[in-house]
Amino acid sequence: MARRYDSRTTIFSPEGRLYQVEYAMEAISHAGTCLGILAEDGILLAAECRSTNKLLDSAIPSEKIYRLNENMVCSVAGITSDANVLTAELRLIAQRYQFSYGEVIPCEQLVSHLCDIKQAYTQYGGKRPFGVSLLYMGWDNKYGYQLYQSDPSGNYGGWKATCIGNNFGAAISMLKQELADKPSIKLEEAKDLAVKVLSMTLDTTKLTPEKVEMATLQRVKNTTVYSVLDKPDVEKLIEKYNKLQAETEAAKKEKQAKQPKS
Amino acid sequence: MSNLGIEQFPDYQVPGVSHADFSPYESNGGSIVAIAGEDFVVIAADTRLSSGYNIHTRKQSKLFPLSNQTVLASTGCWCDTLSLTGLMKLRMQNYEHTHLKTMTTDAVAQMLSIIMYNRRFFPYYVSNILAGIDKDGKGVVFSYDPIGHCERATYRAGGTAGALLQPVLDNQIGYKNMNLHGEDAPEVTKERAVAVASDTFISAAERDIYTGDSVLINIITKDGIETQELQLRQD
Amino acid sequence: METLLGIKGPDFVMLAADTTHARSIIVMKEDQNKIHKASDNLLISTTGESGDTEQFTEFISKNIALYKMRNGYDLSPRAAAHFTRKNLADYLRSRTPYQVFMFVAGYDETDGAELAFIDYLANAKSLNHAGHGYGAMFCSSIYDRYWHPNITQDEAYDIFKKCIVEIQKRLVVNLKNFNVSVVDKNGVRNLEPISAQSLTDYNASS
Amino acid sequence: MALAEICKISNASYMKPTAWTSADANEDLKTFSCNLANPYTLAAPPFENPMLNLNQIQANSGKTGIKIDFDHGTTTLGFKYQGGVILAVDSRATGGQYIGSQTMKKIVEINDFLLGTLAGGAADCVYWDRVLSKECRLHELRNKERISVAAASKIMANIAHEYKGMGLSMGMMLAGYDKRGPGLYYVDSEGSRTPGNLFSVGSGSLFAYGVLDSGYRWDLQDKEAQDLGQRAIYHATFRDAYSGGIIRVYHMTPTGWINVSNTDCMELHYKFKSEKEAQ
Amino acid sequence: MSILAYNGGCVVAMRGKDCVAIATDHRFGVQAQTISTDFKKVFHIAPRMFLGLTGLQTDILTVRDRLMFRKNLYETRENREMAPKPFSAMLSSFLYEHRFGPYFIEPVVAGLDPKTLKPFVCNMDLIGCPNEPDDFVVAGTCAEQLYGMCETLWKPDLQPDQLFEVIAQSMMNAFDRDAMSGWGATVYIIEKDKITERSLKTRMD
Repeated sequence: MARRYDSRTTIFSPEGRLYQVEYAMEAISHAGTCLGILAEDGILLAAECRSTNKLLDSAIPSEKIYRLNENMVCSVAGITSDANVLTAELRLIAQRYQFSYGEVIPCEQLVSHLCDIKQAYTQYGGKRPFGVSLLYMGWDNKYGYQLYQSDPSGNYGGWKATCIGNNFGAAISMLKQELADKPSIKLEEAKDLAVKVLSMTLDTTKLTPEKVEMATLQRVKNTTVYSVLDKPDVEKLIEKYNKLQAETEAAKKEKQAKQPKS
Repeated sequence: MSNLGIEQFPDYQVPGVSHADFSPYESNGGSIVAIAGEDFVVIAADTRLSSGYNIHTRKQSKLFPLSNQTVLASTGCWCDTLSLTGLMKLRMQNYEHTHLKTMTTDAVAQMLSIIMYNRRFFPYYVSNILAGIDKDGKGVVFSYDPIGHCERATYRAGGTAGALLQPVLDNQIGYKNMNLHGEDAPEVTKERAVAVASDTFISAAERDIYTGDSVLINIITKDGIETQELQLRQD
Repeated sequence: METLLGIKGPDFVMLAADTTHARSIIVMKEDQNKIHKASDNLLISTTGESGDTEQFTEFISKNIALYKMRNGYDLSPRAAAHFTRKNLADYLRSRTPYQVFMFVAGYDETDGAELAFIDYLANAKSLNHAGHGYGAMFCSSIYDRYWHPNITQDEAYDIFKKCIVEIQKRLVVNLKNFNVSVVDKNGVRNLEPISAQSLTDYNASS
Repeated sequence: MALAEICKISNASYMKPTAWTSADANEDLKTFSCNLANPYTLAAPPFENPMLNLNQIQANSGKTGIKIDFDHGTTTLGFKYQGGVILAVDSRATGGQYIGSQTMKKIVEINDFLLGTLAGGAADCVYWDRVLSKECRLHELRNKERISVAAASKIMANIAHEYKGMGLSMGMMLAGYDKRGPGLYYVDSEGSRTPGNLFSVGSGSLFAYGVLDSGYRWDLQDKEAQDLGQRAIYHATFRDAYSGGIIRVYHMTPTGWINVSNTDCMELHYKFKSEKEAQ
Repeated sequence: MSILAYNGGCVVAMRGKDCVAIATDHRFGVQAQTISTDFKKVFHIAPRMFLGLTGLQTDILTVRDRLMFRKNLYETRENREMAPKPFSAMLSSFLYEHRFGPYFIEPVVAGLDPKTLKPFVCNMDLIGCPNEPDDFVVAGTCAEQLYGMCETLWKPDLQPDQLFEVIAQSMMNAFDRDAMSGWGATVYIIEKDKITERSLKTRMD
């Protein structure tokens, strides 16, 4: 019954739903996971990178994390080709603002501007929406460190930590559980947390450095420093996580071993 | 000039045509430099005479020794230079016949200024530098603007590459913008003056198409004028 | 023949502008205010081609207000000046260039005070003190003489008095009255206008 | 010379076969440097509007490559006060944008009791000041007393008026001391002549006025007056592109003029700067 | 008074041994009047590259803003520092786009190639005709004076401190003979590992 309503992207179905947008969300939930965590001294974006084919030329720095301008970086989940179009548009928007006002664009304005464009695809023009959700991390002198997420509907929100892509629901509840009690965390803790969440959401059991891309953004001596963690650092984090995991495993087994006896 | 031309006949006015007015002057190029020391003065001029992009001659001296203590270097419109220097020689000859002594450099300088001002309303298109030994035996340089404003100086550049040469002289002879740590600028020696004059011409020949071929250098002291020549690039 | 003056202090910017509104040889109005409040931390003062001045000033002020409405916070004075210059430069090579001479002056906690001098070609420079119009040419040497980096608002007002005495003495056009406004951390304030009467007993050389 | 016959120019003066006689040479000499004998007679140009023509030639200097730029001097001031007359000038001569000289003497010493300042065309001012000093000397010889500043400025005004519209460019102040006390006149190439207490002439004058007016009082002491003049010219050199070099201050006293100082404006700039920082 | 001389100002750039130097005067004036004495016409475009612009000040600001626009996009897309050679090519095509309504500026590019560290200086006319000599380039209202000075003082393979001396003397003595430029000067010496910025004590008239 619903089939008849989904061919036209801009038509509501009787239940009041925009199928093309929902289908887009669905497509994204199968894509590689990306998560972002806001720490008090910086922000972190981590992404599961699925194309680990050895033959791939390593020229492109990363296909999940893109730099937008001096102060902002984004990570994408969904159809990569769509993502390239959107990141190019984001970069243009940022430069147009800098050209008009002579200063770097505040984070929220960049995100909201793109979302206006995304929303247009759900209301007129008859073209399908972009199958991409994005996470944005950035700094500006209005609100400091900020983490945003936007989805194909053109809706966006600011987050302390969030996740998009594969198993994003489980990841978000795990993040909520980890972060609920703490008012704020340090960037180092955020890195460990990211590895923990990622290893849980990834289908494959074992986490390897090739599969993970991680980047941080910090404000040092009033310049924004964006650094992509290279393989050895990711390796160290994973080992640290595995060791921690083994200990908790062992502790749990021991508790189980003690418990049945009593 | 313009009222002799086509403007008189309105019906010959053709819109869009740009009427090349008869210009009474022509720039025949060339550069001159003069540097005065304690008891000598060096005056140098290149020897290229050109008009537009053509070179008339590569060996035309622009130095006019008016007496054995005074040399006038003059570039610009060559016809004006010839008539002006001719007039100066004539007057100095007259002066010598009436006063039985050659005019001093200071007198020549003042006379040149008055003679140039005579043509205030149709000026000589020339850049003049007069160099010589003045009445107390010191080296002196006088520079002129086209209508005869005379100014006494210790060094001076003129002609088409004047703007290229003058700052170099300011720096190398006048020691401008140099931190002399208190003591005043060292006296310029004859060798240094000749060397700086030659170097400046070499630089000018690089960048100014109207300067080149060779440089004639006159060194004037109380015992007379000594001449040197320096080859420049000929392109 | 109008004149604008501007002085920037460590934490304020003070503007003065004459209030004569003349058309050809007639003084139409004597209380024309040429200093426009663009937002509560920004002043724009404009002189030049009649018509262009109001048009362009309002165009810029409305855009700055829109920015505040859309984003919830003000444009910083430096960004506002940059935005103004960019628009003027775009119009310069359009069919309808604006012939205006402007000051964009504002105060902002992060950037501090900002006085931007913009002329009709959209040449722009952030300055400590500046002037537009023939009258201002007499004042640049007075600024050089009396301005210093940590100047107070009273000292700035006194410098304006010296300048206006000089203008009223030397400029062929009679500019009787000047409005004075200041922008600092508590926003925009209009000060006592300086006119020929208020200067009668003022001794410039004291 | 058949062609000459046809054109009927064979017996014209310039076609004479005989060599140039000394009489002809003298004749030419007189015509080409007539102003040596009588300074008022300048060679007449072959067109009637020299100002228009000269401006036109200077205007299309880009096309023809003929760059005729006369030296222009640009900031001078003078004021009377209880201690006599102060004159202050800069020393930059510019031909177009090019700085011809930084050491020009813009105060012309006409005689011990008369000074002329130079603004506008340098050659014009210097030449006619030289003529004026001749006239003043003749006046002294004829009347056994020094010429008054009023009379001297009248001579200059008449000369300027004689050549009005021919393109002379002069804006000069004549300062002196005579039986009527200190005298200061402004004379310019339009022929206008007015006495006054305070003048500033040249493109840098706007900047000089700013400081001059806010510091000027009749009862200034000598040192104060000299410093005021010097400071006003310094501000002009700082703001005006066509002024600079050395600031020369002269003081006209009852016993003649004194050249008070010739200071490079670079020294002054850094002196005033450090004074202000010290405050 | 050509439009290129309306605001005045001058820039010179020189090549040295594994280093380049670029110097600018500080004047921002409108015809005869000096408005400000701290307008540097040289902009730090990339870690080892400077762009100097002389001519009409409004076009200096516009060209700088538009070039930063293009350079920022290039660098975010390529994720690497832009080299002087491609930057000059971009500048040249940018200027030629306005071939029949040009920006009234004379640009000077000076820098080291980020990879080969080869010194690079180049200047262009207002419609982008590039000129890349291996000694020095000049631009501004006192170009003639600068040519004279640079031609005389410059020598190949100057060490950074010698280069500083040569460029400082060239600039100061050149604009002391030009009414429209001067009022202070700044020299930037660009070496592979550091950039020294030194301002000069000059005449202020």
